[in-house]
Amino acid sequence: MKQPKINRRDVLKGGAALGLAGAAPMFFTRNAYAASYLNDPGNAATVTLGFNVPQTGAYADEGADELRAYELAVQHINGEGDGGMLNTMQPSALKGNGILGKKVEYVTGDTQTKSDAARASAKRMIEKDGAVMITGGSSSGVAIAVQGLCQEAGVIFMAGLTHSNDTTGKDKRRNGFRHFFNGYMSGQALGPVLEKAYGKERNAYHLTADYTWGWTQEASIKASTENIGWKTNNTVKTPVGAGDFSQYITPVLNSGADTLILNHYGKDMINSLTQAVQFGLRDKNVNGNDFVIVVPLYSRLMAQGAGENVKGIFGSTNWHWSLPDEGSQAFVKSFGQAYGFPPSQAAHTCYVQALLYADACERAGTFMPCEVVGALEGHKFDGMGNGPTEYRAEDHQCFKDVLVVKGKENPSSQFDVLEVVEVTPRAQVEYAPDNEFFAGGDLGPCNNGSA
Amino acid sequence: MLLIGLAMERGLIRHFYKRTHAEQILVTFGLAIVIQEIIKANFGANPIPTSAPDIVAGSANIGTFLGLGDAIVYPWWRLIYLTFSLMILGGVFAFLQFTTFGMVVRAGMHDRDMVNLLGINVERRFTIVFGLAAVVAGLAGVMYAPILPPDYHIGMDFLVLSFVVVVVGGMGSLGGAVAAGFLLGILQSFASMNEIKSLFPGIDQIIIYLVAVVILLVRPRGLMGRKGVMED
Amino acid sequence: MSVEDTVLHIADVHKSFGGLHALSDIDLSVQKGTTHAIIGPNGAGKSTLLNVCIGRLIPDRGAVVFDGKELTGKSPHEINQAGVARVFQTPEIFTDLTVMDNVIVPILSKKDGSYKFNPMQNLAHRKDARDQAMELIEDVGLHPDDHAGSLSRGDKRRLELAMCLSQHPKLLLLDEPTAGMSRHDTNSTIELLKKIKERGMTKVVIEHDMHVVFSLADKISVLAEGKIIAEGTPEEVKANPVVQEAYLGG
Amino acid sequence: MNIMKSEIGMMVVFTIVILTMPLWLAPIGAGYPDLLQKFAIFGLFAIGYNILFGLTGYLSFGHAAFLGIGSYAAVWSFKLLTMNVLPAILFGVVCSGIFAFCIGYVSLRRSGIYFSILTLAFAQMSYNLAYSVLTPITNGETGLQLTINDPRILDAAVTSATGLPSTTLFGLSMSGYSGFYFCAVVLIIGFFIALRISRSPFGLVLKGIKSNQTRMKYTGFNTRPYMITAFVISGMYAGLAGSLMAVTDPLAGAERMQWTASGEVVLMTILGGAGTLVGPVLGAGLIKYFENIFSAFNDKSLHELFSFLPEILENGVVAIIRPFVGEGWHLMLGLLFMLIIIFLPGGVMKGIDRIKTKFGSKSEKPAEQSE
Repeated sequence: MKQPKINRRDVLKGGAALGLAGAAPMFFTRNAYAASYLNDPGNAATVTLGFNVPQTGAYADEGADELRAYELAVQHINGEGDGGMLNTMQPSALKGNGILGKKVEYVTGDTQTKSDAARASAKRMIEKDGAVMITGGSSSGVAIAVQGLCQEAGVIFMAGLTHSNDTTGKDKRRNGFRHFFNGYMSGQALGPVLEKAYGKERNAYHLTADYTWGWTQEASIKASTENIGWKTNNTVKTPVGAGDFSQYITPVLNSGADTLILNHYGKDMINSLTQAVQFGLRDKNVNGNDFVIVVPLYSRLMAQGAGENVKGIFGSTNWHWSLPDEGSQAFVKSFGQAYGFPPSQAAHTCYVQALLYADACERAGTFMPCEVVGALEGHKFDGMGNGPTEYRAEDHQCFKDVLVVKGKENPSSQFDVLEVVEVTPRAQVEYAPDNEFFAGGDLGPCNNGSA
Repeated sequence: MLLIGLAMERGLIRHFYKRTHAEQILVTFGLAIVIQEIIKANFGANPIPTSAPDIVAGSANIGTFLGLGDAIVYPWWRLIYLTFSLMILGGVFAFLQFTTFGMVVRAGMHDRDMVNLLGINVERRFTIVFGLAAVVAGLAGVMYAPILPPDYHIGMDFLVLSFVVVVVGGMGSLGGAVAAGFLLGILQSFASMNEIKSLFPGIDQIIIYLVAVVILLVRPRGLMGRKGVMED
Repeated sequence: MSVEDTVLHIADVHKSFGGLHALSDIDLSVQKGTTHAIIGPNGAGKSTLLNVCIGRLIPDRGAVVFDGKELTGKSPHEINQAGVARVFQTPEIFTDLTVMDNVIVPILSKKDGSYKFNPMQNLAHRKDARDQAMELIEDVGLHPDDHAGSLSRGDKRRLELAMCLSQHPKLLLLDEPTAGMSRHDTNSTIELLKKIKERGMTKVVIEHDMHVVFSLADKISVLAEGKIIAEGTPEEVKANPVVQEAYLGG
Repeated sequence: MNIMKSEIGMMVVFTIVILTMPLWLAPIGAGYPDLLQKFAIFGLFAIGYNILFGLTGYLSFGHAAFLGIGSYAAVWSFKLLTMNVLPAILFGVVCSGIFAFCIGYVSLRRSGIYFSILTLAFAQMSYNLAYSVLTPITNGETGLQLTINDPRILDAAVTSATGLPSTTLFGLSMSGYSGFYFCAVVLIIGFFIALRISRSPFGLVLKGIKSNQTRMKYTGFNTRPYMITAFVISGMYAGLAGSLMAVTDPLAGAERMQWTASGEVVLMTILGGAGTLVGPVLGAGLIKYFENIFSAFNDKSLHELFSFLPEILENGVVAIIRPFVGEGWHLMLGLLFMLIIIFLPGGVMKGIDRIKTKFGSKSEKPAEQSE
């Protein structure tokens, strides 16, 4: 193998060529026309929204349900189908002809429930597909990561399922909005119900997923149960995805605790609950109390995964398809007609977020993010399944009633696993924006992005 | 399970015996992704609740049995699982150790060509061993289902851990794999105790890997590894 | 002969594996510039002896002294750097590389062996190394651009020999350099080894082929069951009744 | 003389191909900044990985740890020092280099599968700790992000309109296309260094180690320091790639260190062709393209894509393709992966070589593996 000699001058020449080649394509980097904000649809007949949901990984089923809800929302906004919640939403500026007369188009992507993949997917939607709004997600880490990205890029982010206090607490952003409730609200809603059901004399043992969401939820629940007089026996962190929880469950048996609180979500929740029941915890009697288990955050899909074991176990949820109000019924009906089964709470919150965004654009008269932020901040609405709701201006968190649910003893179908025990009124779960669990963040200024 | 295992070996794996270990690992990994996605398409991504037969539901009061009060309980199903695994282990061990078939396979592991020269069809025996391995793994999965509701991703969750256990135990050594499994499991349980965690924060997260590193540094071929297996 | 002429001195070396005494009380001196052959039946401990010399095995007892320095306990690369090269029974070459690169690696070893970080230097510019390699490759009759892995067994041996020679070792250890070669190849290898001898390189050869041994060796040691049973010039060894019984006759 | 064989020719071709990526990748839907950046960054990661795996044959299952460390170090540099990218990159490379030395020093005591397991164990430890206990440093599951209140002691108190300052190279913003060109230039430099390494005496020693470590030892080479150097260099490449990820998108998450991320770079290298220079870059591009483009198809976009066909045909084609894209893109990846390993052992580059030797000029020898 022969190689030519290379000397220093050749290297310099190569370097110069490299510089030239690097400069040339810079001409293509900017759009020729001026626009006032990123991805302004201008005179186009359509506007593009980005639906960023987990399609692979542990939350793929939730992601699929979210995507179904988004597709339904797009149909309804565009005036197709039966209109769903468009008919029950109060007030509503939506006309059923798209948003601001533009037909809604959408692009989809896979978050893989990983921050990097979710951000890459969102960036594609923003940079390549020209999305003016990103929505979706099924975990707090991803929601916070994408929310940060949307803030930096200058588009609106409407969070999907994210329960961590941080999303609208220490990591809140001006361009991001959350309809879903949070860990603190779960705690506030559960406290009184647990007091009523199990009394004031309880000794609680926490098993907590060892990451940010688990910690904030544990802190929230601990505060509210101690408030009703319960003692906290112990708090133990479990690694995420532990699989076998037996080494964490056996110590509970002899700890003197009579209540087990599982601050787990997803697969961890299914596994820890299943195994706790197998260890006979629920058959025990400690200090004259029947041993009970509490799962503060329920998801119907996950409850299905735990099967029989959820029966009689308390928890909280953002929404449930069995709610009798007009809005919920309209949504369940059109979702059921389209797909043949009832929607999950993840689907509901995503559907509502899409509609709220569309409505805000109509009211603002533009897609410009800062104007939309203005239209959403402090916006009060009703008829979306959660009763009267407000998007609080200070932290972009929706304030509404919270559902306390219980695993149903006699389910009538595979979807009918939870029953609503109580609808905790908004006043009881509301907190000041500078509450200790939410302090430390700053919405900052809004960002229109550079066109 | 046996059929799937046999089909896999015949159709794919056997063409890879002559390739490098890296390629063997990679092609099976690719296959795992494909199978996993097919399962997802058919059964969804959500875990499927599987309960143990009613007759063995609940837990055994071992404490009373041992005369220690009712402080120690253990689910019946886990006891059955334990007994069952021990039986399977014994069976596999006996099969590999005491039958001619097992002897040939062990010899073939060291020097396939030599055994082939002796006029024994090693390929066919490897196929059967692969099928057997699939059956054992499958049985483990079936029996484990009531403890851990299965979902399409469950294989990946166990992949790395089983890999570590086998290597730490010593490649080609059944006893080593069992010993490593017990050792890592017990250490993990100890590390999960709050008392120990407060001394070494995060120890429960890394104990398995830490022990794996130490063992491999002290014993180059794992706990009971023999010379000549997987070394080229 | 004086002690100063001794290049390699194996002093009282003992090595056993489990209960088997592979080498016991070996005492052997190799004189400078000579070709010293070690013969003996299979399992006599010949290869073990070479392995002790190059640091692959550490003797239980005794010492290997080379050029006045003790080698025992040193690592293989240090022993090679001290000037000992070895041709293996089954050729140890770089099958993924070209013949040229195979020979360049040992040439680099003199300067780079203990460690040299020169990632930006272009190998194509090491003309000295290439010329040197080229000469050797022509000497053994190979083509520089051939892939080492695709060579015949005989060619692989010749390549390995060229690789060792390129290091200009003070002592060359050859483990059956002609095993598996045709008569023609064997003869050309003998010629090559004789040529090296003229250059004054000291060699230790393990060999089965008596034709090779008697045409090359200045001195022969006979090894049986881990012990040296006879030593001397080829003629002396040929005439030795003990050897005839243990080896030549058997 | 073959242009690809000469160093200058190879560099010029490579430079032109990389810098014009926005033009020729646009028709296949990949001509947008984020994906282009990812191509460059993961190309760099794979090139570095190849210096270890391709040249020495040591299969590390834990290289993602260095990627993660590079990211965390860079983000901390943004938070504490300045938004300028140069200190961040320097910091990222140095930190991952130190880390690589420590891990390499221990792991390289073993070879083969045992080496792989050791690196895997170290990477998993890093990941698990970063995810939970080290949250004060890594911000755990959420990932380390910039905040408005970060000190940034070297920057004057400038607050940008978005609330968060963006990463810059002396004022040039590092997002969008300028970010890509920056990554591309770094990739080209990284490629050049890898090219020189592979053709240097040092590179030949590494290849010798891969081919026959025994012979290396008995030829007087102390292989251990060479191995450690190769490990550290490839770790620094990974750290560089990690810090570039933070440069183009100032966030660092623990999942970057997970074994799946380490597996990804192994796949990239082998898919493209381990031991070849261009292969790893190609493999990285292929996998990132799949991840970003194939996962984005849905019913609607598929129908649009095939709308030129008659309706029945269109529905048929969409029905066939649907299971392999969108939420099924993993299936596609797994299949592709198996096909390449089965039919093109040696990766895409090897396949290209085969085609070349079949149809190309007779005088041309099949490119050596070492190239």
